[in-house]
Amino acid sequence: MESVGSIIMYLIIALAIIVFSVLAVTTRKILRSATYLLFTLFATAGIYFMMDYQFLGAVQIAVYAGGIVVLVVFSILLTSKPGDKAEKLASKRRAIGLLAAFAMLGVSGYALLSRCGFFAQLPAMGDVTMDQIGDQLLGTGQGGMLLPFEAISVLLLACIIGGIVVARKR
Amino acid sequence: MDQITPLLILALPLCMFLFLGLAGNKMSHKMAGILGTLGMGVTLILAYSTAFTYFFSGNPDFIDAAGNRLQSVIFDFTWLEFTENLVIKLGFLLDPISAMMLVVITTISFMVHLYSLGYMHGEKGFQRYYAFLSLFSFSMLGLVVATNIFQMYIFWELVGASSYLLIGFYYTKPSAVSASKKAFIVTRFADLGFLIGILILSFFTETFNFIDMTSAPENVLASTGGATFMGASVLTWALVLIFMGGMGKSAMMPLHIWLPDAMEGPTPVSALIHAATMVVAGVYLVARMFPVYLMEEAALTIVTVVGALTALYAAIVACTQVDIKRVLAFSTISQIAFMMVALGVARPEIHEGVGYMASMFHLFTHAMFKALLFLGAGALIHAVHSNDYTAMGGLRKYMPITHITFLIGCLAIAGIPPFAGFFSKDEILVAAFENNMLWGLWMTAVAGLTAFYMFRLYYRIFWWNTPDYEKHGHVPHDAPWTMTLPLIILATVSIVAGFIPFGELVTWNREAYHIHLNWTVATTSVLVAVVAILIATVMYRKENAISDKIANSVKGLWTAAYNRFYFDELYIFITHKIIFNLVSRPIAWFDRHIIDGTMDMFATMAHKASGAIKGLQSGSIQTYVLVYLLGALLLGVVTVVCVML
Amino acid sequence: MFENILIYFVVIPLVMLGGLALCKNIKQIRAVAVVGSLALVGLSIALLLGYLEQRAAGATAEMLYVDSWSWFAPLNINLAVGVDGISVAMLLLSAIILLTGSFASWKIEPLPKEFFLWLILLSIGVFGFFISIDLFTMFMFYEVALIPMYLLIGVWGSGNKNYSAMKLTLMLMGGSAFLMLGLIGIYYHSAPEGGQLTWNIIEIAQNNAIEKDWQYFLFPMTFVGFGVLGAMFPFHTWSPDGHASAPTAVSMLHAGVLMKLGGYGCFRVAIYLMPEAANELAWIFLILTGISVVYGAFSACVQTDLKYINAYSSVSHCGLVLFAILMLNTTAMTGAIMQMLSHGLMTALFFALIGMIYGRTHTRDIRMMGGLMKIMPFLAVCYVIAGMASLGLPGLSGFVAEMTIFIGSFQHTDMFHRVFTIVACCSIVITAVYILRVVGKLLFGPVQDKHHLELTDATWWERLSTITLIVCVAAIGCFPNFFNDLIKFTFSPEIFTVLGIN
Amino acid sequence: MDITLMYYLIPSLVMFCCGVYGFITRKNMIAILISLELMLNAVDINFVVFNRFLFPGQLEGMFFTLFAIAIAAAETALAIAIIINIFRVAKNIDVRDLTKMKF
Repeated sequence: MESVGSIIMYLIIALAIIVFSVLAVTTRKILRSATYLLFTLFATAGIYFMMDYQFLGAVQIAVYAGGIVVLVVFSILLTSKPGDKAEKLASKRRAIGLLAAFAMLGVSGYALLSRCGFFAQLPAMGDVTMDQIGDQLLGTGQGGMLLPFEAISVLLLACIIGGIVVARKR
Repeated sequence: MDQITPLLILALPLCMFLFLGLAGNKMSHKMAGILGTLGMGVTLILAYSTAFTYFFSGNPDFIDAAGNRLQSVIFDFTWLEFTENLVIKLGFLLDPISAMMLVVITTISFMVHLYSLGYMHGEKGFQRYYAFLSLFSFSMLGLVVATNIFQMYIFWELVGASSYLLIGFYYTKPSAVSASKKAFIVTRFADLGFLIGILILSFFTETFNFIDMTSAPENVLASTGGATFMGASVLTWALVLIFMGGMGKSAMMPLHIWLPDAMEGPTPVSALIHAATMVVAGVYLVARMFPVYLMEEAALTIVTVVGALTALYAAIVACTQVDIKRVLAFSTISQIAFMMVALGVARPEIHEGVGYMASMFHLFTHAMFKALLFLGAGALIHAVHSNDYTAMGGLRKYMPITHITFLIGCLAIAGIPPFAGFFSKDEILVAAFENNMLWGLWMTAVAGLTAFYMFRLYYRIFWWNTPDYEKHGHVPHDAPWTMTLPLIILATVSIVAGFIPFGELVTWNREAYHIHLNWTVATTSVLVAVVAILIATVMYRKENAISDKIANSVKGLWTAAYNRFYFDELYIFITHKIIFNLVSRPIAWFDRHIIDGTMDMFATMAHKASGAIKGLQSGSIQTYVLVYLLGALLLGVVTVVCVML
Repeated sequence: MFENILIYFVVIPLVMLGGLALCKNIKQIRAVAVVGSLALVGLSIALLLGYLEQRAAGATAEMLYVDSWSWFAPLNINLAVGVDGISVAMLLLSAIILLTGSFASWKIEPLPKEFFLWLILLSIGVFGFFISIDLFTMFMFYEVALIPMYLLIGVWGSGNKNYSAMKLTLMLMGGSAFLMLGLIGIYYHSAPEGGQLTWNIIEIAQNNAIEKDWQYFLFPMTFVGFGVLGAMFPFHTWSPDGHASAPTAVSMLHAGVLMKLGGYGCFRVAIYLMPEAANELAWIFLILTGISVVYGAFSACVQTDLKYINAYSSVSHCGLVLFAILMLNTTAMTGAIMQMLSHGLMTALFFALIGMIYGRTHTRDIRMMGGLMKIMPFLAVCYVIAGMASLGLPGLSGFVAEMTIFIGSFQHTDMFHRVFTIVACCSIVITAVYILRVVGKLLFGPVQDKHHLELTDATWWERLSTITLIVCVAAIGCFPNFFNDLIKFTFSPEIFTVLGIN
Repeated sequence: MDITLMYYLIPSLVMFCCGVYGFITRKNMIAILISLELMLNAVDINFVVFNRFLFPGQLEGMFFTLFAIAIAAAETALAIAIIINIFRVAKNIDVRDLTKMKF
């Protein structure tokens, strides 16, 4: 039995995720869309906090909400005038999109609900300390993540260079 | 006998051809002409000595104790070996007919070489002309001395090609080009028959060799094992097909159409190739294979019938032609048909095969007097610059030598004794009468026609009325000695050749045979000839309208004969309308549109198919995602359903 | 590896490729091409002499100079080489045509270096094909010979060249697809009683390994596969278009040598390895090739483009090659090989001449030309000689080959075969018709176009090229027995006696 | 009421479906990118909650999310570079109009 506070917290977060994701893909103003994305990302960060992964939540806010969305907003401002509205969707296109989305929702939802294993309780877990994260992230032992970490770092480097090369003015 | 002389007989003209052909352009006309003539002269001497040795030396290789002449193979090189038995050899077979042919060919060829020095003087391509003449002489000599049927076929083709080249000598003239093409293709068609005949014959006999075939013709017959094809025995088929080759070369109906057109070539060429030598190759072929032909009565009958029809046809047509060379051409066809008939009616039981001897005799005499006539015609054309007798007339005063020699030629061909033609033609008629009265009468009639049309020609050229030659700027006169000398020599030969005891030299079984005139036949034929000449004299000696009246009274026949009974039109219809328009063009169309169209259709189908599925690879990621997702979901649903069931 | 003379047939062209890469100007390129092809001619003559010497010394093996180097062991692919009389003759032919082709493309434009690169690459394929006795390497060289054709026609061709190049390549590739299936099939059935599978022709033939049921499947595959390159009806349509568009040297090499790959392959693979099926299925292909012979000749009669005429004539003549091969007797097959030699030389001569005439008059339409004998006598005389060879004049190569084929084919005991031989014989008349038609229109008669009067006769390299070919044509025509003996020894009587044919 | 695993998966699923819908229907490239981010986020959530609920002692799920965030950042940066570059050339970032690079 959870505390009422956490239930309320959950409800707010879940509602925010659902509402803002829907709004993010349905609004016709692109800047709003980015804003709704920001809210969704915040809500996601909330889930991470509820899961006791404070570090992850912080990263989510810092990198996603702080970095990516700002990038997106900048590029929106660079590529469109304020007040630009996307034209209305053709009904055929929307129907196809809705079909795909709802079919996905239906099938996956059915699959979820038919598995009672997913009704597991939140188990107890100690705090995840930074020590632990650091050791494991850069460790080579059991569950050590050094190799992916390095791979990601190379990837990031490549992306940085790629980004510069692509966006550079000729 | 040594091998060098026969080898040289073949090698000299060949070398001369190669030499003149390759180096001719570098030398002067005179040089080339004299070289060619000299070469031929040497060949002539060698051939004469060879023939003389064969007939008169009494060498045991050539004549046995009983006085029978023998066939002797001087040399025989293997040229191409198909199987153990089927080997093409290039050899030199010496027997009465080949020795006789050596004499005929080299004589006429030398005369023509000599004559051409004057006739072709100053022509462009003089060296080429002599090169081709040498090539022809080589091929023709190779043909007559062939030891096997395939060697004969090889040289047969070569004479065809050299004839093609010589007919088309004036290659800028479209008529000459088409005439040469026609000659080659018609004879090629006939050669197809020859080739198939050889294939059939060699399949059964397993040999190409003449001696093997002719010395034991029963074996040839036996080897076919009585096989038949479409109702006729295989041997008949083979022989008739081989005869078809002969029909082509010897211009027998219906394959004669090329010969009149072949007169587009220079006149000496007509004398050499299209009167004296190449055109008798067909006769020579049948004579060569004669013992085998004797095995099949049907084949000989076909030879007779074709010969007889051709003789009459050509004689009728010759009566109406205007071009003097064409008259002579049709006369040649008719005379060769005489030889064919003689072979066709020859049987061993009739006077020991007199027909065969007569045929060869006539071949010999005809070669001489027809070459004489052609060379005479050449001299006339040279003087008048026209082929039509309408441009001539009264020439006896202007060209006495030509006149006399031409007259001798006409008398010879008409069969007036004591000229050569009388003796040989008489033997043919005897053979025909002995075989069947009908053939005898038929051929006598043709002989009468011959006398008529020859004298018609003679009178139109040398008598009739005299056109005003001065008005045209040049008065005709006799040709230089290089041209008249051959005329005189040939005329002399035409006078005396009849007295050669031919039966002693050439018979079908190579036993000596004493010619004795059959007085009834001789008298009849001479009478007929004289009457025909008289009619011609009445009609054509002086300008008058009798001939036109007669022509008008039988207008249909006259026109038909004048147009050679529309054979050319028939052939043009067959080749152009049927072969080209109904076979070749549809095939070409079929190939481009159906066969190629099918291939293109595959390509188009592939193109269309890829165009149709190209839309799936639109490059739009959104569509990809949609399809991917729906596909994944479908799979999911299917899985779920399966799990539930 | 390098002590075997055969390997140099591939090495020399490779060296030539290297040399070409270093070339700076057209003179050097010509030098490399001529020196290289002369070396190849010399090599093939040396091979011929060596081969004859060995035979004279009593070598009775089917193939001489046999050698094998492993290439990919898991599939038992070897670079196996060996020659018999046929290959020797073919190698000589290829070398001569490469040499004359180099002369014929003396002034090729544009990109002479690239042109020769591709040409020599093509020749690597050809030479490699003729020396290989390993099915896989054979196929590989076959493909090496085909691919450059696309670029050679597509870049240096004339007329509708893109279409032609594409069509030619695709159709031949289609044939290769059949062929590859067939070859792989042969490989997997090369050892029916277990044991090591092999690609080696000699081993397969000696074991007579392939089961009869499989032969019925594999024989048509391989025969059609090679038959496409041999211009077998109805897969011949690449030939007219391809030849018409190809540049001179490529036409020469293609018609002269590459089409021979088809005939050679049909014999060496389809018939040699699967004689039983060949014997029983021959009639189908006899009908097709018999049609080729007559049909090609008829088609040639009404064409107006010189190259089309010659291409259809090639269809007819190459049809005769396959026709004779299918007769399955020594004489006819010898004739087939002679016909390959003869046709290779004379068609190369034809294409060379056509290229030279086209280079001067800029048209190939015979209706536009006439009287060339007066303007360019040398080329015209050569054309007449080529024509005479084509229509089978004795003393030139065509006659010998055709007669050997006809005589050989007619020796077949079966009525069907003999009747078809007679049908094929008819082609000699039709050939005469179309050859004389062209000769009459093109060379004789009055000059059609006044501008042609200013044209010049052949240059020295053109003379060299044509004279070489004419000498070869005449050599075969005059001394056929030499080639006959060279080829004949190859047809081991065993494969015929096994079948009980002749 | 217990907040079980299911309760976290549902919003994540909805978020993912929204992403799908957006990805398929939007024309603006940035909007597509936003939809993509939504989908990525949904997956991240799943990683985290599964890790938390089923394997509480371990951290692999969390690390994968961490990596995913890093990759997403890189990818977005690159995507935006491309988008801006395209905009510079074509003055437009509508995916359906950008067919120049198609064969």
